[in-house]
Amino acid sequence: MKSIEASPELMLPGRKPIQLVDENGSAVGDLPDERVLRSLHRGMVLGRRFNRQATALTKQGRLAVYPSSVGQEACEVGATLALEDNDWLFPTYRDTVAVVTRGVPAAETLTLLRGNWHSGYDPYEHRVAPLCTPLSTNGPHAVGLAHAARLRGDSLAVLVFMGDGATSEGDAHEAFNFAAVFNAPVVFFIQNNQWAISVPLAKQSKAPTLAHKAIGYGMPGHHVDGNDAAAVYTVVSEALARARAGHGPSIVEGLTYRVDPHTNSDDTNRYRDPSDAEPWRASDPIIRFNRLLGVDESAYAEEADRMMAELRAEMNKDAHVDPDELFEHVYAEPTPRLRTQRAALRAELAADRGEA
Amino acid sequence: MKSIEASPELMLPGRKPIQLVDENGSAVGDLPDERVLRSLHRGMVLGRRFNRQATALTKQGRLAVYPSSVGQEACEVGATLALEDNDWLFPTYRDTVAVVTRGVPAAETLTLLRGNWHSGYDPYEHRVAPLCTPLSTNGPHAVGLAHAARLRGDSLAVLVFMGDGATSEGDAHEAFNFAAVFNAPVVFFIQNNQWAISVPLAKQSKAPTLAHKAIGYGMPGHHVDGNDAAAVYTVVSEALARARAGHGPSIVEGLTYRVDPHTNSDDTNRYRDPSDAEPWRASDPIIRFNRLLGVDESAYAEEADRMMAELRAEMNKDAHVDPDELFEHVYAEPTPRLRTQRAALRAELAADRGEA
Amino acid sequence: MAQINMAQALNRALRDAMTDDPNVVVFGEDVGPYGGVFTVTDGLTAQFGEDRCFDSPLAESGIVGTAVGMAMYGMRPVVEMQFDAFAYPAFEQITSHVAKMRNRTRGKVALPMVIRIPYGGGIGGVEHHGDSSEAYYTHTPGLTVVTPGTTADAYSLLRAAIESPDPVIFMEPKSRYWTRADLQLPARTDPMNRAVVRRTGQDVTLISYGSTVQTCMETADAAKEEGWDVEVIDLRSLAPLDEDTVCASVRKTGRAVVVHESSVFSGYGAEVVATVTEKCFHWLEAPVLRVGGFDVPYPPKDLEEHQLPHPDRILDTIARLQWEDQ
Amino acid sequence: MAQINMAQALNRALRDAMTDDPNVVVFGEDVGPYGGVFTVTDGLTAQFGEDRCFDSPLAESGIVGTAVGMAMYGMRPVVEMQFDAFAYPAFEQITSHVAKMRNRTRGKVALPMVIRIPYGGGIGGVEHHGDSSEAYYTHTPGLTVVTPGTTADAYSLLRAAIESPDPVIFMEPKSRYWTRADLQLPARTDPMNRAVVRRTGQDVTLISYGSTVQTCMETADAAKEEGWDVEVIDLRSLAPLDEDTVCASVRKTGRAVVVHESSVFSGYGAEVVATVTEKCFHWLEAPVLRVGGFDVPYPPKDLEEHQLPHPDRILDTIARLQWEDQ
Ligand SMILES: Cc1ncc(C[n+]2csc(CCOP(=O)(O)OP(=O)(O)O)c2C)c(N)n1
Ligand SMILES: Cc1ncc(C[n+]2csc(CCOP(=O)(O)OP(=O)(O)O)c2C)c(N)n1
Ligand SMILES: [Mg+2]
Ligand SMILES: [Mg+2]
Repeated sequence: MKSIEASPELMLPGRKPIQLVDENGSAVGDLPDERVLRSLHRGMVLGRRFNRQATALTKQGRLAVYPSSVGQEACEVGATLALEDNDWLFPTYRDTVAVVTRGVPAAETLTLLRGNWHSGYDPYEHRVAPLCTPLSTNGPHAVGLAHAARLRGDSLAVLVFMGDGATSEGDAHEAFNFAAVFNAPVVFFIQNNQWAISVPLAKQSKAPTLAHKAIGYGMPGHHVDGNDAAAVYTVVSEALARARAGHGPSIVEGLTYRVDPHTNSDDTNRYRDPSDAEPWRASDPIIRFNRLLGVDESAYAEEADRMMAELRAEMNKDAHVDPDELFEHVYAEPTPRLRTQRAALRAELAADRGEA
Repeated sequence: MKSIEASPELMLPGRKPIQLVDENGSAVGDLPDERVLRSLHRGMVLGRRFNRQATALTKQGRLAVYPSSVGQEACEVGATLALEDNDWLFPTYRDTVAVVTRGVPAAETLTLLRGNWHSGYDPYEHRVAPLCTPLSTNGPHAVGLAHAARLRGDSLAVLVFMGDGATSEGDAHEAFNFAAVFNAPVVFFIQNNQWAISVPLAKQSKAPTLAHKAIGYGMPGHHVDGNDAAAVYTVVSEALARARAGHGPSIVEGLTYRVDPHTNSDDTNRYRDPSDAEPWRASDPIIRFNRLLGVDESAYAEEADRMMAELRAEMNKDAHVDPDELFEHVYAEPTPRLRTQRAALRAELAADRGEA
Repeated sequence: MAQINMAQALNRALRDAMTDDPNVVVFGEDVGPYGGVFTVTDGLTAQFGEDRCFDSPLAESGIVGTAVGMAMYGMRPVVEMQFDAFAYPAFEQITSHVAKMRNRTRGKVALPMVIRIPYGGGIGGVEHHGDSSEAYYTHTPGLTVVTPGTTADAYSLLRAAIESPDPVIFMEPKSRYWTRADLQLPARTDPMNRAVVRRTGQDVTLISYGSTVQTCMETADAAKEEGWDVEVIDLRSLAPLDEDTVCASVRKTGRAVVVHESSVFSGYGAEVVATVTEKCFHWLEAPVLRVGGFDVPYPPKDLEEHQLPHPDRILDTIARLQWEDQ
Repeated sequence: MAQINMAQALNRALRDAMTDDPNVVVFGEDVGPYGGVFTVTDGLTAQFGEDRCFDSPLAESGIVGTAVGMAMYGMRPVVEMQFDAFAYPAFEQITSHVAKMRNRTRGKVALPMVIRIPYGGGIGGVEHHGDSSEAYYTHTPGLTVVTPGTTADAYSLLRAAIESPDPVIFMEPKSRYWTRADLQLPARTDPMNRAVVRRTGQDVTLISYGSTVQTCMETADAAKEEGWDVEVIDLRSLAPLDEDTVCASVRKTGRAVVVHESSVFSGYGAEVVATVTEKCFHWLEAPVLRVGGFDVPYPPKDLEEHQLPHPDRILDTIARLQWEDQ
């Protein structure tokens, strides 16, 4: 076997996206075992329900905003289930389904989008970094954590999500390069849903595929059918294993489609034809798995119903945040000025309540 | 012929750097015509003398600092002579030889490094942007100017220099990508001298070559022997012609070596073995051309002597800058506050002179 | 008179500038067919074509850096940063190039360009969508920093910013995008570098800009009941600061409060305090105070009501201005 | 007592911190075998190995962002920005992540990291090598900003910064790197968040930090001849600001001048003026004035003598403090 350093062309993605299950649900490659296929299916079904539920919550005013990943569940779930326990996940704002798949309680995942606090879960508990909004800035964080783990001799890998649009930012580039130079155990999962708000991929990049960027950093790039959870899972698993084994980072591009608007407050009619989404609806990752496994969403209906009911119950609770919290977490200890400001706000609120 | 979009592998550089004149001065490919070869030779000889003279001026305290391009003259001169009159050049701090080759008077080129003002020439006169210090930030500028020209329907191309180290910065990436997406007439000339101050290329990038980055943006990448002025000239000329013709940007990597220290105030012994430079001294771009053309540096000795004498004369003059200038160019018109500050400084200086 | 809002006024300003000067080009993220996330560039691509108003790849440093190159070539680019915090990736281009190009080239290269930055909170956005970043720019010599507090100024200041021979950071108070006004456009207001007295009063001067001008006007109404006759100044231009207008007012009233959304510590208000104190020391009955955001990262939606200056807090601050001394 | 300079004191601080705590790692541009362009990291790679002190690719945002990830994993990264203006590419990482991580995670994720930034002019550098960027950081809640004015503090403050549970922007006055002092290390000075009275006096307080502390000490000597007894305060910590120490002094002297290299407009000095004025208004005999750089981009070598505060200019400013009123 040729080593990848000696044969740079091995870093290039194949001509066509890697596919293991085709649109008809037929196996066209080596599938992961049945147990994995079932958890992928389950994760996607629950993820879709979560997406729908969260969007509904925005309409009910219980969530301020929601960027849905409907249609992208194979990426969200496939890549995340490839993680081992010790591994870390660095999601973007759109990757709530990935975060929930990782085991973070649904309501905690939504804190940011609900508006009661910026990040709602303890990153150390599930090894999930906060949802990241400034595009591609999570890239260097992932590299740093991976590099620190490598320096300590801990065996783990880090999976970081980025959108197609985010690859245009300088931080994506710096993260790719640092990872390669440090030989850091990171997998960059580029979820190419072909839109960055209103901007289509063609205005974002002229690259043959985004996975073609990898060779420019000296790491392998893989191009995967992002609506095929089996392919995403398999390729990301291999890339994570490679990273854990000390062979360095890779880029995996999952080709999918943002079926829903950018967020609930976006209007796709301003920039794309409804027909644009049609081919992608047809290649729905869940339908494909229904066919492959011969069971449909109803297999998980009960579990999903329960989960959504719990989520609704959580979200319908009033989430009062103590205004004191404004000042509590800025530094390890509030500075004298913050203590003064806290006191002033307390006095103001007391006066409002007629206590003054 | 296959179109480059249909066959992405055409964007990859060849296995070995393009070479037209080998180390022995033998032609190993189609050479540019004799007239061009002579101007390349002349430019390199004058450039080397300029490098030596400028370094000497630092020792004499007439220049604050000088980043020499000794050994890199084939890149500096070869790429610059490929420019047509209407084209623009965007140099870095190290590219004074390129700027002088473009026709900017030597003393004006050195203003920044002398310390009397930031930039000493009129960028519009020779179509040369100011020497750029913040690494890779000139990339987006070059793209913008090129894009503006294209929008106006003006036929020109833009050549922008970057170092190997600079390719690690986010702005390099953003510039590459904007250029490709806008189809802007830009050629990115990466002068890979294998060092970024003390950091060797191996710690900067794991890419097979830096030219392999191009495919990740959907543009061609060329890898050239950067000590072969004929190759640099030819490849950059073709890339500029392609850009002018509306076919978009390219990356050209010139493989060379920083023979001198980073600047006169750097000490290479802190980070590299003197033997590291030996192979590169042997592939000196000027010796190669001496052999190819059967004439040596002495052919331009008189011209060089004259030029250096003029430069020394200029640099030995006192370059008094009126302190008023501190305030003149911040805005089109000094603000009231700047006028007050100017008056205060004038009063202070008058008092110092005993006029108060 | 038509009822139009600030977003529409800004849109009209861009439209008129593009009509008047073929060198004006607009670009950024989602500013093309989409018309911008706040609709400020709505319809420009349709009217002027893709060459005059276009989407760029998603990279703010690239956007600003590209605008620098375009301006060098004689164009007048107007670029949009989608939200305040998303201008930070462009900080190096702004501070090291946009602000310095004219100076470093001894006046040879001017950069007539405008960087539009929607800023401030009050819209229930998630983190990074509510920053008030003006002080970073006002401290950078070479930049002109302006912000409209009214719909009429939104039009006029943006026109002036585009016409300026110098680069302008144009801060748009995003919580005021939908503030409607009776307005017949085109119409110019005062010159860009001038502050304006929005309401005259004898007792105390409120000095503000952008989103909090309206808050100060409301405070002035409320103050009447407390017996204070409040003067309100809308700075409009933060850099340069129109000291004359500000000092004339403070010398008259003898008391002043600076109001802005941004965190107070080391913020722009400190400059106003320092300048006013230096120039008006002998007229001051009390120290010039500041009302602004607490010194914390901009809070999540549920807490932003506490962070933003509101009339009660401004009144409380006015009350602290040593009235007992009189 | 050994004679050591500030660069050596900083080097020793890094060395001792790395010895005491295996989680401390140092990285950045040219900090490895080269030892940093100012020699501050000299010998660390040799002593601690490539895993503890290493060169990174040339990208400041990447450096700071990587440090964030390392700190999340429990390390204490100390990164070097080669020069002030070359920290600007990292501005988004600093403002949007370094400053906010603890707050956004409700205290779950701390980022004990230090960003070392050589700052200021006076070394004859070319453009972009003389910026004083402290005000950008002091206005960013979540950051601690400190700067040593003496060689002893260089050691002590850097040790404290590395030990801090919060991210610290550590501004190193590059014109003072070679200032020698008699010093026996290790030795700790005052706590990091405290200002220090460097010289006591009765007539006027000079408030300064970093490179201009020494300038103020020289001014105080010169002022004696003019009959002024000058007190000099070295702030050391810019954010938070030690109001108590500053106000105690100003209440005593009744007069104050803030001195820094940075451009005055909207700079850090404005905060000091605003705070002192608010807290000490009734004790002030004159407005608190500022001496700093002109509001221009940092000038080329041949003009920097005019830009930098010098004792004469400070004395002239002291002279303007309404002495005739007494
Ligand atoms: C630095 C930065 N600039 C701009 C934005 C505003 N913004 C939020 S999402 C988005 C589009 C992102 O597209 P992509 O990376 O493809 O991710 P997707 O939304 O498709 O999942 C933009 C421009 C941001 N969040 N961060
Ligand atoms: C943004 C930025 N960061 C750091 C520096 C400091 N610096 C000046 S030159 C240099 C090395 C550049 O290496 P390279 O790009 O290979 O160019 P070369 O000097 O070899 O020509 C560094 C780190 C800078 N000028 N700009
Ligand atoms: Mg996308
Ligand atoms: Mg180099």
